[in-house]
Amino acid sequence: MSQISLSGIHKSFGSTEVLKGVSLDIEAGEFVTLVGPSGCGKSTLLRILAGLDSADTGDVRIQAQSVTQTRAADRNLAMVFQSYALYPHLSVAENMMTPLKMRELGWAGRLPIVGPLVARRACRDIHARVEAVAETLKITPLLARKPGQLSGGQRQRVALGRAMVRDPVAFLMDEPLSNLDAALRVHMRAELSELHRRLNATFVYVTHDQAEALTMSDRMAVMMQGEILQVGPPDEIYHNPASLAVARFIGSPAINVLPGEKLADGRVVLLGQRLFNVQSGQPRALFIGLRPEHLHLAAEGRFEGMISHRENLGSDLFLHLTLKEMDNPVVIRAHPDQARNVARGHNVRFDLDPAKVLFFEADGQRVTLDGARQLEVAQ
Amino acid sequence: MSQISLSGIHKSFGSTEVLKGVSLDIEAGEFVTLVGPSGCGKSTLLRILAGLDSADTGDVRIQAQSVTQTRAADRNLAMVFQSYALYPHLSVAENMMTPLKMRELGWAGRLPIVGPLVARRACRDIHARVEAVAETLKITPLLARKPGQLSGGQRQRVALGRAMVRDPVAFLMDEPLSNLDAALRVHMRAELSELHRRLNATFVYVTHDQAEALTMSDRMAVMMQGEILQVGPPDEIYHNPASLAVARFIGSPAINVLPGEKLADGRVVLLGQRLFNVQSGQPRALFIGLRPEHLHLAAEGRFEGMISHRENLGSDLFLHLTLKEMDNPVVIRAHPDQARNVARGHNVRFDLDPAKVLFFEADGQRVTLDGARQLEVAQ
Amino acid sequence: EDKIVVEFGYPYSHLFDVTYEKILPKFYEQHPNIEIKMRATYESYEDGTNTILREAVAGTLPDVTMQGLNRQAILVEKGIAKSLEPFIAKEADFAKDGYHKAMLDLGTFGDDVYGLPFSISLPVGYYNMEVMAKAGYDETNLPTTWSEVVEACGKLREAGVDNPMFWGWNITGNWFLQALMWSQDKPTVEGNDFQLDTPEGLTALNTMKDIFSGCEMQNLEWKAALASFSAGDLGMMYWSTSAVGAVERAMGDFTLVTSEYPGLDEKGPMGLPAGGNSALMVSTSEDPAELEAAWAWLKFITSGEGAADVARTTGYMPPNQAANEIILKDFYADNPAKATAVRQLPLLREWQAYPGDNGLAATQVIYDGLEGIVTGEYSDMTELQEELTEEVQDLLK
Amino acid sequence: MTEAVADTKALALRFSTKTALTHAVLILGALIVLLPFYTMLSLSLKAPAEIMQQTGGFIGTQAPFRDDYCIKLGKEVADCMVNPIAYNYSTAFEKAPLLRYLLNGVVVTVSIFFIQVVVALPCAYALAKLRFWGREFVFTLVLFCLLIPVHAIALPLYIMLAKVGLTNTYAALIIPWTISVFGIFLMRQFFMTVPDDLIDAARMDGMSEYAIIWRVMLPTAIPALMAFGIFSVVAHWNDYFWPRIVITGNRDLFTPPLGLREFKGDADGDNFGPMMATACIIVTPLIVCFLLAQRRFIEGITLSGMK
Amino acid sequence: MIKSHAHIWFIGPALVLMTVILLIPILIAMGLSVTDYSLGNMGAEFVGFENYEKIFTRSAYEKMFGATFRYVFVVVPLTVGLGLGSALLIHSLGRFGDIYKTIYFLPVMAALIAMAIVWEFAFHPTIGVINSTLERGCGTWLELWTWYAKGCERSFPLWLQDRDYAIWTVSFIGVWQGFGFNMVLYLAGLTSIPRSLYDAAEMDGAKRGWDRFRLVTWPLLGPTTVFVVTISFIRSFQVFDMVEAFYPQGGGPSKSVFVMMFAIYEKGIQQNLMGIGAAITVVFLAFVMVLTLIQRWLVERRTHYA
Ligand SMILES: Nc1ncnc2c1ncn2[C@@H]1O[C@H](COP(=O)(O)OP(=O)(O)OP(=O)(O)O)[C@@H](O)[C@H]1O
Ligand SMILES: Nc1ncnc2c1ncn2[C@@H]1O[C@H](COP(=O)(O)OP(=O)(O)OP(=O)(O)O)[C@@H](O)[C@H]1O
Ligand SMILES: O=P(O)(O)OC[C@@H](O)CO
Ligand SMILES: [Mg+2]
Ligand SMILES: [Mg+2]
Repeated sequence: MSQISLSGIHKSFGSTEVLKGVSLDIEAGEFVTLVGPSGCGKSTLLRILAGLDSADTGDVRIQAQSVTQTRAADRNLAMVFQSYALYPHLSVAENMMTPLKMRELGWAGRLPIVGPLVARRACRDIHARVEAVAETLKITPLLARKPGQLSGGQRQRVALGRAMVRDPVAFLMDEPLSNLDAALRVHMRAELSELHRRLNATFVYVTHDQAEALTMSDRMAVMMQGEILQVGPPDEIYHNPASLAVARFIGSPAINVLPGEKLADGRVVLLGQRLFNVQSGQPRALFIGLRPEHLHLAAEGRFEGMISHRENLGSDLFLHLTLKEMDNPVVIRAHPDQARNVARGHNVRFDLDPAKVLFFEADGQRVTLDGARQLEVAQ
Repeated sequence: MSQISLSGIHKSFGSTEVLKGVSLDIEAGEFVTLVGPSGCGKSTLLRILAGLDSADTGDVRIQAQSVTQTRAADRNLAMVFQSYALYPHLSVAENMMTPLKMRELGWAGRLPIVGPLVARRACRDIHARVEAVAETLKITPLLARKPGQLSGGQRQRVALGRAMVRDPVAFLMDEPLSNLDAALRVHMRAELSELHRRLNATFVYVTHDQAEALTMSDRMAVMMQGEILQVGPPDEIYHNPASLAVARFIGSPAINVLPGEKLADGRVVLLGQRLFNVQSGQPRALFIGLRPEHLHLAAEGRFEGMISHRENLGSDLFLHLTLKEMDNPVVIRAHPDQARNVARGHNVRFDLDPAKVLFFEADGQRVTLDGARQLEVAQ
Repeated sequence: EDKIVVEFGYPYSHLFDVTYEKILPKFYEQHPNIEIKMRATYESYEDGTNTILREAVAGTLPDVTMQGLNRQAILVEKGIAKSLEPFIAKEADFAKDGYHKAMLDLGTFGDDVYGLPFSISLPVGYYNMEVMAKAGYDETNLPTTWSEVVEACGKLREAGVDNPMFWGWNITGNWFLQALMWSQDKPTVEGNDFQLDTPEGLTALNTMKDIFSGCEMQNLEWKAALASFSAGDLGMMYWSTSAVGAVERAMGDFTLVTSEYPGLDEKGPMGLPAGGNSALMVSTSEDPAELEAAWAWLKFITSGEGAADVARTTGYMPPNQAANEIILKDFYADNPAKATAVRQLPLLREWQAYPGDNGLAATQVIYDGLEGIVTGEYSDMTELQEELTEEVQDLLK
Repeated sequence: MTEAVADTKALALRFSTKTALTHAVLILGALIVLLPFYTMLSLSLKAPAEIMQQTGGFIGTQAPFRDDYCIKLGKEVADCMVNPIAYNYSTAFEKAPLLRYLLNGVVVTVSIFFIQVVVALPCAYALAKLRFWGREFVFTLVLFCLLIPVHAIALPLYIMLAKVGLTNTYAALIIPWTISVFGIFLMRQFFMTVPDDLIDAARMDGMSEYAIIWRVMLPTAIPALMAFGIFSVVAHWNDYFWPRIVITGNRDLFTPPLGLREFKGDADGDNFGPMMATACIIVTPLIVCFLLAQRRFIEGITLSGMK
Repeated sequence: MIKSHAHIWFIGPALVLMTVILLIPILIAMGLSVTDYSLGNMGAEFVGFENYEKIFTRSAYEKMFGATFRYVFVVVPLTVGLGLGSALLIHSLGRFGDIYKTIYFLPVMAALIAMAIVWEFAFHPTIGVINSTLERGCGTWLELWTWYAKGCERSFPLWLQDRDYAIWTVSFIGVWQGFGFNMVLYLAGLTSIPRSLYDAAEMDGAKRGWDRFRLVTWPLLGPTTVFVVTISFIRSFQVFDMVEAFYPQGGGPSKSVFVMMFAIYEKGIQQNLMGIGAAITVVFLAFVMVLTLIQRWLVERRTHYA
C-alpha cells in the first residue's frame, strides 16, 4: 500500500476549477516533485494533502487511512513553506521546538515560564532533539537568534529544521528554494537531496523550476491547468515526454518544435529534408521536437540558419538560429570552444541526431512512428 | 570619452564601508553587468550612478560631465527596479506616460482633467510614443490595466516600457528578472538582449545570477565586498578569472578547487599525480581550479572517486564524487547517456583536460606557471 | 452595636465640603449612633436632580438629598420625595427652632412640607468701589434702580471703563427673570399658566433689554464674568450672594461692596426669588429607625448651629431665622458683604419650577429666549414675549 | 568645475532652508498646540487671585496666600498661609484622594483594555483569516456599531446595569466598554496583513485555532495592539461622561477625571489651582505611556488591505 | 480547513456583547422614540411620529442641524488636512520628528474637561491670552484690516460667547484636539509606502516635492485617507464632551453650538424627555450612516487597494 494516495481530487474556487480530478500515489521514502507553471494548482493540491484546504470531491489517504476529515494538526505531516513562515517573535530554537511542544506537552507544560518547571523531563528531551537537528543542519550557532536576523539560506534551513524535529509521515515542501539567490539555490538542491537520503523519508516537493524537479526527484509529476499530465522518473519525463506541453515545459532552453510531416510513402520530412522513412500510410502533419543538445553545428548539415543571438554560459554556448522557413528561432547547443567561429549574423549549417527526434500530433499528443528507429538514417 | 565613468566611489553606511573605491568606465551602447553575491554593494553603486544616493567621495561622470551634484531627475537616466516600482494606482499607459509628462508638460498640462485640453498637442504626442513602445514590448492589450492585474512577466515589461519611452543616456536595471519564475527568467534574458541590440543603448545591469551576466553582457564587472574584482567580457571572466573568488562565483556548478603543489623540480602535482612539468624553481603550494566540464570520466583516468550524488538535468549529468583525499566533493559533468552506467556508490575513475587547469596562489591570486603550456602532458 | 447609616448626597463639593466638615462633628456628638455616608457630590443642581431620577429607576436612592429649590417640585410630582409632615408632627417645638413660614413655603407642595431649605441665596449687587469711584460713586449713592444702573454704565464708560457691568441672566432656572417678575410682585407661573404674557412680563423683558443694550453688556459665561470682576474690569456685577466667598477669594486689590438688588423703581423690588438648596427625604427604607435617623440629620443641618455653619463657610444665608438673628449677629457685622442678603430676607419668594414633564424643557426655552436678548438676536420684546409664551405654554399644557 | 561647486552650495543651501522652513512651520504649530498646556501648567502653579486676574506670569509670585477652607474650619490665619504650588498639588492629592482615583483609573482602563483584547482579538482573527458563512454580515455589523454614539445609549445602558444591580461598582465602569468595535476593526486590518502561510505553518505544527490567536497572532500584532492600547487607554482614562452617570454613590470608585469635579463650584466659583494640578497629574501617565510606546505604535497602524 | 467551528467561539463573545451593549440599547432607543417616556414615570404613551415631527419643525432643531453640519464640515477637512500636513512635515524630518509627534499628540491625550477650562481662560474676552495678544497688535499695520481695527477700537470678540464666532471657535478647538490623531494614522500610512516608488518618481523626473506628492504619496495614502476620513466623520458627528464642557446650559450662544449629540443629551438626560432624545438618536444614526455610505462610495471609486 502506498504511503500517500490522492484520488480524484477536485477543487474549485468560485467558478474556476483549479484541480480537475487529480490522482497520485506516493510510496514510502519517495521524493516526488510536483512541477508545473505558476497557477496550475500545485500549491492547492499540496494544501489539500496537508489538510489546510479541503477538496470538493476526492479522497486523501495517508498510510491507508482516509484523512479527508482529519484536520491538518492531526495528519502528522510536516510542511516547509515558500515564505518559510517562521514565527517572527520566537528564536530559532523556539521555532523549532514549537511543533514538539504542541504535540507532546500538556497545557501546563506550554505555559511561558512555569512550563519548563512543570514538564521538566519532556522539555529537556525536546531541547535535546532540537539540538540534534540543529547539529545536522549546521545551525547550532544560530539557535538563539530571531528569524529577522538570519539570511535567506539560514531561514530556509530553520524552516527545514522545524519540519525535521518531528518524525512526520511525509515532508511537504512548497517551493522552498524560490526565495534564494541563484547560487544558493543550486547549492541547496544538493543539500536537500542529501537530506532526503539520510532521513529516508517521504518528500512531496512543489516547484515551478524544472531544474529542481529533474535533479532531486525520484519521480516527478508534471501538472498543468489542474491536471497531472505525466508522472515518472525525471529521465523518463525528459527523454520520453507524453505530450508537447510536457516536452516544452521540461528542459532549458526549451525544446525546439518544428513543423514536419509524414508523407504517404513513409518519408518523414522536416523543413523539406527527409529525415528517414517509416512504414507508409496515411500522410499526416507532425510537430517535431528537438532538444538543443540534440542539434549540432555541421559544415555539411542539411539545415541552415542565421545566428540571431548567442548565449555563452562559459560551459555551454547556445545559439539562436533564425530559419527562413520559421518564425521562432531554433536553439542549438554548441561547444563553447566554437564561440569564436560563430558570430551574430553568420549563416551556419546544422544537423540533428535522428535517434532523438520526438514526434507530436497536431493536438500535442506524442506519437511514435512505427519503424522509425529501424530505418537507416539518410545522410 | 566613455559614456559613463565612475571613479573612486566610496560609500559607507554608518561604520560599514559598503563601497571601497570603485571605478568603472562604460562605453556608449555597451551592455555592462555588475554581478556579485548578495550584499556586495551592487545596488548601492547603481543608485549612486542614478543619483538616488550620493557617494561619500568619488566622481560620477555622464557624457564627460560631472554629475556628482546633479539630482537624479536631471541625469536623464532610466531605471528598472527589482520590485518594478510601478505606480499601483495608475494604468499601464499612465505608468508609461509619467516620465514623459513630468519632463515635457508644464504644471498646467499635468492637471488631471484640464491637462489634456491645455496641452493637446503634447499629450497626443506622448500617447503616440507610449503606444509605439507598447507595440514593441507587445503589451498593447494591457495598456488599460492596473499593475495589480498583471503577471510578473507583464509587470516586468511595463517597467521596461516606462524606461523606454524616453531616450535616456543609459538604462539602469537592478535585478529586473529576480522576481520571475525560472522559465520566464530564461525567456526574458533573450528578450532583454534583443532589446539592447535594437535600441543600441547603454545598459547597466545588476544581478547576482551569473547566468544572466554571462549570457547578456558585453562586459561584466564582478563585485565582491564593495570592490570590483575583475572587469571583462564574459568569456574572459569565465575562462580567465583573475582570482579564486571570481572563478568560484562564476560558473554553475561552481569550479572545483583542489589542493596541488609545484615541486622544486618543476613537477606540478595534483592529488599525488603529476599533471605536467614547468620550469623548476621554488616549490610552492597551489590551488588548482577545474571546472566540471573540464573533467571527464575515463576508465583509465588517473583519479578515482565515489559517486555520492547525481544531478541529471536531462541535457547534462552532474556527478558529485567523493575523493579519499578531500572533504568537498568534486563535481564532474558527464554525458546524460552515461547516466545508466553510473549509480550512486559506484567508484569511478576520471581525468582532466590539462589545458584548462587554472592555478591560484594560497591568497587566491591567479598565477600562470611559466612554461606549463609548452610541456608535454604526461600520460 | 451597629450604627445606623444615613446616605446623603449634595452638590458643589468645592463649596459645601467645608460646611459639612464643620457640621459633622457636632452632629456626631449629639447622635453617636448615626453615621452619615457622603455620596459622590453633584456637579450642579441639574446633575443632582438627574442623578436622583436615575437612582429612583435603579433603586439606589440615598436617604437625604440636597436639591436646588426649583427642583423640588419635579421630585415631589414623581413621588420620589417623601412628605416630612409625619416627622414634623412628632416634633414638639418645631416652630421654635426658627423655621418661619416664608422659608417653609419654599418646600411646601400642596399642604405638605417636603423640603427644608438648607442654604438660601438672594440676588445682590457686587461693586468694585475703585472702578465705581471713577464715575463718582461711593457706598452711599450706589444705583438702586435699573435705570440708574444703566446711567451708571454710561458714566463708567465715559470714564474709560470698557465693560462696566454684568447681569446674571444666565443663572440656572431663569432665576433673574423670576427676580424681575417678583420685583413687580408677579409670579412667573400660576398653576399651569406662564405669566410672561402679562404687562409685568413685558416690563421684565424690556428692562432686561435696556440693561443689556444700555450697558453694552458682554455675553459672559459665569467663570469669565467672575474673572473679569476679579481682575477689576467690571464695575458692577449682579449675581447670587452665594458667590461672595468665591469673589473674595479671587479678587484683586480693590474694595468689594455688596448692596441691595436694584428695583424697577425707587421703592425697590417687591420680592425676590430664593436660590440655594433644600434637603429632601428620598429614602426608600421602611425601617422607622432609619427614617428617624435621616430626619435627625435633615433637621440638624437645617436648624441651629448646623444652619449657622452655612453662613460661616459660604456666601449663603441659613434658612433659619434663629440662626440669622441670634447666632450670627457678630458674624454679619464682621462680614458686611454677606449681610446684604440678610437685609433682603423679607422679600424672599419662591423660586418657581414649571410644572409637568416638560418643565425643564420650558426652562431651557426661556433661557434661549433671554440669551437672544443678550446676543441681539431679538430686538422686539413684544414679539419675543409672544413667541416665548406660545412655546412655553405649549410645553406646560 | 567652479560652477559645480557653486551648484553644490546652492543645493546645500536649498536643503537647509527647506528643513529650516519645515522646522519653523512645525514649531509654530507646536506653539499653538502647546498653548493650553502651558496655561494648564501655569494655572496649577499659581494662587487663586493670580489665576482669576491673570497676573503673575508663568509661575506667579509664589507669595503665600490665605487658604479659606482652613480659615472656615476655624484655624488661625497664620496657620492657614500656604504656598500656591504646595497648596494646589497637596489639595489635589488630599482633598480629592487623587492617588485612589489614579489607582481606580489604572484598574478600570487596564481591565477594559484586557477584556477588549480578549474579546476583540479572536473576533478580528475570525473576520480576517477564517472563511465562514455570515462573515460579511458580522463585519457589516461591526461597521454599523462603529457609528453608534455611546452618549445616545447611555440611559438604556444605565437602566440595564441598574436592573442587575451593578451601578456604583467597578463592573459598571467596565462592562459597557468590554466590546470595542474600533478594536475589532483595527485589529482585523492588521491581521489581514499577516501572511496566511504563518497561520498554516502553525496549523501544521499542531496548534489549535485558539492557540494560533494567542501564540502567533498576538505576538505578531504587538505593534497594532499598542496602537489600539493607546486609543483605548486614552479614551477611558479621560472619560468623564460615563463614570459620572454610573458612579453616584461611592466616591471611592471615582476615576481621575471625576477628581476634577471636586473643585467645581460652578456659579459659585471653581477652585482652579488644584483643578489644574489634578489635570496635570492625570495627563502625565498617558504622556509617559505614549513616549514609551510611540515607535512601535505607529508601525502598528497598518491600514493596507483596507476595504 | 477541515470542518471547524472555531469561528463560532471567536465571534460569539463579541457578537453577544455587541448585541447586548450596543444593539439592544439602540433598539430600545428606537422603541422609545415613538413614545413620550420620561425618566421616573411609571409608563409611557405611544405618540407615533410626533417626536420626529418636532425635530424637523422646531427652530431649535434647525439650529441643531446647522451647528452639527458647520462643525463637521469645518473639522473633518481641517483635521484631515492638518493631520496629513503635519505627518508629511514630520516624516520628512527624520530626527526631531519624535518630539513634534509627541507634542501634536498631546491634545488627543489630555482630558477634555480640563482643557475646556483652560481654553475658557485663553479665550477670555479681556484677560485671555488670545485677546491680549491681539491687543498688542493694535496701532500697527494690522489695523489696516477693518476687522482688526474694529477689535482694537471696541474689543476683540468674545470667542466662545458670541453667536457669530462660537461655533468656529469650538471647531477650532475640535481641530486642535483631533488632528494629532489623524497625524498618527497618516504617519503610519507614510511609513508603509515603498521607498522604491519615490526612487521611481525621481527617475521619472518628478523634481518638485509637489510632483512626488501627487504621483506617489497621495494615491498611496488612499486607504489611509478613507479610514481617516471615515473615523473623523464619525468622531466629529459625535462631538459632545467639549460642547457640554463649554455650554452645559443650552448649547452655546443662541444655540449656535447645539450639535446633535448635545441635543440628545439635553433632551434625554438633562430634561428627561427620553422620547425626543431617542428620536434624535435615530435621526442621528440615519444621518451618519447615509453620509458614511456616500463618502465611502465617493472615495472608494477613486482609491486603489494595492
Ligand atoms: N483562495 C483562493 N481563492 C481563489 N482562487 C485561488 C485561491 N487560491 C488559489 N487560487 C487560484 O487557483 C489557481 C491555482 O493556485 P495555486 O496556488 O495552487 O497555484 P500554484 O501552482 O501553486 O502556482 P505558483 O507556482 O504560482 O505558486 C490560481 O489560478 C489561483 O489564482
Ligand atoms: N540604507 C542603508 N543603511 C545601512 N546599510 C545599508 C543601506 N543600504 C544598504 N546597506 C548595506 O550595504 C550593503 C550593500 O547593499 P546593496 O543593496 O548595495 O547590496 P546588493 O549588492 O545590491 O545586494 P542584493 O543582491 O542583495 O541586492 C549591504 O550589506 C546592506 O546591508
Ligand atoms: O447656585 P446657588 O446655590 O446660589 O443657587 C442658584 C442661584 O442662587 C445662583 O447662584
Ligand atoms: Mg504555489
Ligand atoms: Mg540589490
